[in-house]
Amino acid sequence: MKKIINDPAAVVTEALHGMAAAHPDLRVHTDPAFVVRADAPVRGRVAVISGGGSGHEPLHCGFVGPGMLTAACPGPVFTSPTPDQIQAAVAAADGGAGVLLLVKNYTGDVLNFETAAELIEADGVDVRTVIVDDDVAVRDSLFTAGRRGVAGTLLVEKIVGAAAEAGADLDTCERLARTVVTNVRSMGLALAPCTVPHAGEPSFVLGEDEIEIGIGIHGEPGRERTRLAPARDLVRMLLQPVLDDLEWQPGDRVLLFSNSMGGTPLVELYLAHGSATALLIERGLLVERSLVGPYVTSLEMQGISLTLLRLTDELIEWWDAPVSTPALRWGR
Amino acid sequence: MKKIINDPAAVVTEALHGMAAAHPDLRVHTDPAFVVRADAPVRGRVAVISGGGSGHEPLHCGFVGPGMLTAACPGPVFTSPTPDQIQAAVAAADGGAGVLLLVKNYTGDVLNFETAAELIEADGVDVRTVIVDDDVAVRDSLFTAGRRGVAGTLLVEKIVGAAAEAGADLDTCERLARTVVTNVRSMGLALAPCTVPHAGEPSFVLGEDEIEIGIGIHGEPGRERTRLAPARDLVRMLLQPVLDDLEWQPGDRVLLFSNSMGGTPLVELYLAHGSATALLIERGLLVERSLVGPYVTSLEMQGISLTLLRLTDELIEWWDAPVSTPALRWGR
Amino acid sequence: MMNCDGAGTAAAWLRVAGVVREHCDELVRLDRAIGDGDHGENLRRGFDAVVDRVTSAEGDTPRAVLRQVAATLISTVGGAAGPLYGTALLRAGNAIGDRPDLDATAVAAALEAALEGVVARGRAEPGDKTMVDALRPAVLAAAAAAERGATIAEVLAEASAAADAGAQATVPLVARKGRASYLGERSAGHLDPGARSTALILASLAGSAAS
Amino acid sequence: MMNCDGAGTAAAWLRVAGVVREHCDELVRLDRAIGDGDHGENLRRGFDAVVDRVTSAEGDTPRAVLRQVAATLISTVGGAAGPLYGTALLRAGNAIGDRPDLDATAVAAALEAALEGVVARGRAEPGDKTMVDALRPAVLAAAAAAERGATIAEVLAEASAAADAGAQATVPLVARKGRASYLGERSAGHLDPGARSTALILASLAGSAAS
Ligand SMILES: Nc1ncnc2c1ncn2[C@@H]1O[C@H](COP(=O)(O)OP(=O)(O)O)[C@@H](O)[C@H]1O
Ligand SMILES: Nc1ncnc2c1ncn2[C@@H]1O[C@H](COP(=O)(O)OP(=O)(O)O)[C@@H](O)[C@H]1O
Ligand SMILES: [Mg+2]
Ligand SMILES: [Mg+2]
Ligand SMILES: [Mg+2]
Ligand SMILES: [Mg+2]
Repeated sequence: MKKIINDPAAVVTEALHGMAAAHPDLRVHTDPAFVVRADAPVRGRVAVISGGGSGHEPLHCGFVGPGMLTAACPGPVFTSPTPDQIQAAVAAADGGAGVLLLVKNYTGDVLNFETAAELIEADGVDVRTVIVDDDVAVRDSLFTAGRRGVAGTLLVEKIVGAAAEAGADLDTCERLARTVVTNVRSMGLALAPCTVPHAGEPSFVLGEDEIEIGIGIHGEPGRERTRLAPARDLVRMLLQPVLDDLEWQPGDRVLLFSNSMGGTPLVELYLAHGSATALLIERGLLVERSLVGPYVTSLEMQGISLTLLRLTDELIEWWDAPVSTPALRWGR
Repeated sequence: MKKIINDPAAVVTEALHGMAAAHPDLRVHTDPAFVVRADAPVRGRVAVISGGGSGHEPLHCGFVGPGMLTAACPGPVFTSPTPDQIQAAVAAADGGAGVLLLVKNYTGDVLNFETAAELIEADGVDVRTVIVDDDVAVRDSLFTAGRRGVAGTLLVEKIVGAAAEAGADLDTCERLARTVVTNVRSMGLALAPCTVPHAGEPSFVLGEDEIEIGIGIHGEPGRERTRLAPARDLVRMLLQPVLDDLEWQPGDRVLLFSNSMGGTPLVELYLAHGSATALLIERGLLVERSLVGPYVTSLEMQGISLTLLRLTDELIEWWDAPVSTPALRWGR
Repeated sequence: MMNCDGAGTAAAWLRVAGVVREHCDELVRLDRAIGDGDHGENLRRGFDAVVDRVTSAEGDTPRAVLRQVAATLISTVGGAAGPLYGTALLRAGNAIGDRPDLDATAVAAALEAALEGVVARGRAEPGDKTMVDALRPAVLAAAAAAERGATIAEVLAEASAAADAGAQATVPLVARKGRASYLGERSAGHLDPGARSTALILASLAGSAAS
Repeated sequence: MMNCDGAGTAAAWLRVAGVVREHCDELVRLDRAIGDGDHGENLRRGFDAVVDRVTSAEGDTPRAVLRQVAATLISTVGGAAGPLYGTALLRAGNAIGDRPDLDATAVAAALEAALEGVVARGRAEPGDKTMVDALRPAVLAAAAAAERGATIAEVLAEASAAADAGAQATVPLVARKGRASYLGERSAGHLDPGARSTALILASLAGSAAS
């Protein structure tokens, strides 16, 4: 294992020190670990809080700032944060207008946020939780853990964060989050695995020209292992299940988010984005917004995910609204 | 070789199609290949143009936009662009106030830009060239190709681009570029190589716990091959030669730019940034600005570079000025 | 026979910490096969904190000790296992009330409450290939033993044996909860890490009771 | 003996394109050892364009053909080699002027001008481990052969042999120009890719002249 670290157990804390040095407009705490925008609590604004295992950077801490998350809780690498972190983040972020927790659908995250929410509620805070489960690689069912939350989480955070910034109330923020969750779908693939620092070995092994389709963001295996193919075929393998999962209509306006799992060069990611855009246009969809970059990663994993969000005027308005975080920044 | 591509020879063109789809505020041309901001030529403003081999994304095309580059010319992967691309970019970008070419110091880039500049000058355009050579890994000498241009190039582009946006004339822009070049130094290391699509094999091979210190951004070998060490030692190996190369004074204000070579997770990069900040503070330098991210990359190479720029009020002003490009965006 | 007051309970859980540390790599390996490879590290982090933080003052009840262990695990383990084990121990503590010493019936009741806690949080059914598949047989075995008048050591020994068998029986199962469920059919053929850690913890507790 | 008018010149350069294609992988391998591994691809891209674009109309002079080849290489090769080979051919064309046919003296003069062009752009000295180390001995050999009245085929054969020897002689050298210079001492022990491609091009031209 080759990593730029000192001690596997100290990775997250030491990285937070680096974040603190790089971003004076964030307040970074290490014990318990959470990151909160420097001007929090913002009086009268809903606090939008997320979190999850580390190793997916810039998700979530890199999305803390005006117009997006109020605070974020980083767990150890690929391990959910604990309730005390979430409680501390809420205490720092709560501006009196309620708290919305955005949680990726993994058992660990769900249970820890659920435990935290019970404790926070007991303190008299109005807290709501919205679970993001956009990964179509996993078949949903009442009897399983359900679909995973992956890259679509960024879109939920951006859109709800913009509404909260503009003063939307907790009901509105919660409804908006559910609207995005209902309309967003993702699927990813891996060309090469990643290695968790404290594990020391790759999370899976792929042959010379094997790829894993339907990969999760923790190196969990996907739907199937198959052969490497030209980019245009890979793009189709990802988009077809996404298109099959929702009832898309020709003329639907969509946001296409082409995400790198960390180790894929931008030149390949843009190439895939071009290919995906062409395929969607062919299917009669209107690609009205794009996002391309390594935003929801799995350490150095090589691979990509494609996320499609059905847009409405309301969602476009909040997507376009100003945002000012370390990793996502535009407007005003 | 595992890559998300269709045909090694078409990678750059197809990636440019993706850029065009993702960024409506850029005009993207593929034959010859160049990217120019949509509102170019901007009358009365100096056109700031750069370019170089592809594979370093977001450098340079991702830095085209208000407040930074007017246009950029992407060559094939790791190969300089040709004079006809540069001429076409100049024709599209020239707003009548002169053209500044920012060139990384590699023989290929220098010769192609030099050839282009001769042709452009022959057309009566006032064109200046500033060569960036910030890489302290290579010892400079009149009898060699000199130091390479690496991550410091981004800082030159940002600072000069801001001045040009604000209406600075060609002399001022050229002087400013030379000031940045004089005051910026970088050094990088690699943990794992990258593979150029048309080469199909890694550009070098490293043993299980070997690293290459002083690596260039094309997978060129560096100063020495050594053993992997804790992050704090790696950071010292990079910063010491940088500190030795310029006469830094205690109390000097600096910008620290921690750059990923592409395949290094952000969590490791932030960790290194924290470590580097601490070391600089220990040496009495004032770290007044930070930049952390995969900005000047070598495809999927794992590794980092650290860049130090000595700041003045003037440089800080232009650094902080608004910028709006695909990869770097802040202000207003 | 161990002391079944607060101090004895604390000593037993410190011994669990040692077992977790010893089996950390094994649990990581199991979790890497069908999960994300962190179960061993998660528990080790949590039980290292237990060693640091859990103390039993003169006169502390077993319940007070269990609450400390539970709170520590909840705030340090993370992952699925943190809230599950934490909730289990909170409920177990509540079940035994404020008695100064445990007896066999109390131990069996505590185990049953622990199982209820895990199910309340995780909503797993038997056969879903989770820690429930180790804990449920342990609860049944403990109840039967307590009913026939067994000692604490015997109750825990039978619970431990049942947990171990239950854990082994997860091998052929297809996971329906937790990360392993993403693997679908591919999860069959592997031991569930959480079931294994449950069996290890019970074995350690049984060892403490016997010594 | 080949035809030494414009058509013959064009035919000779199309043949070079074939040789470049054939040796592409070898040049890539050489460049990977001490450079960035693209020299073969760069030249192949350029000479594929030469095949597409270069035509010789009835009555075109050799100079007109060389200008086309030069312009094509400059706009398609990139890297260090593009401007260097492009400038070399531009200068070579200028040196032979508008004569309709080449003779041995003109060929020797063209080679000399090509060398001057490479040096003017690249500022390399002999021994810097660049294409200059193949081209310079070729120029000297060609001049000597032309002076003693050799044919074009003989001039190019001797130039080619000298270039090949010069290229081989780059192996022990430490590079002082181009990417290979970043390697310092580590560049010794490898053949310079640009010197090798110069030798290959001259060998191909010599072959055309002889056939
Ligand atoms: N819903 C659930 N109910 C009961 N146990 C569960 C549930 N989900 C997961 N587990 C248990 O948790 C174990 C994994 O724990 P751990 O690896 O620490 O957490 P994570 O899966 O978040 O990485 C599984 O092996 C399983 O026994
Ligand atoms: N300054 C120079 N003068 C003459 N030849 C040079 C010079 N720099 C490089 N070369 C030649 O160019 C060759 C490399 O060409 P190529 O690989 O196509 O370009 P790049 O180095 O830009 O990738 C070297 O092997 C060397 O022969
Ligand atoms: Mg986990
Ligand atoms: Mg090159
Ligand atoms: Mg796990
Ligand atoms: Mg080369």
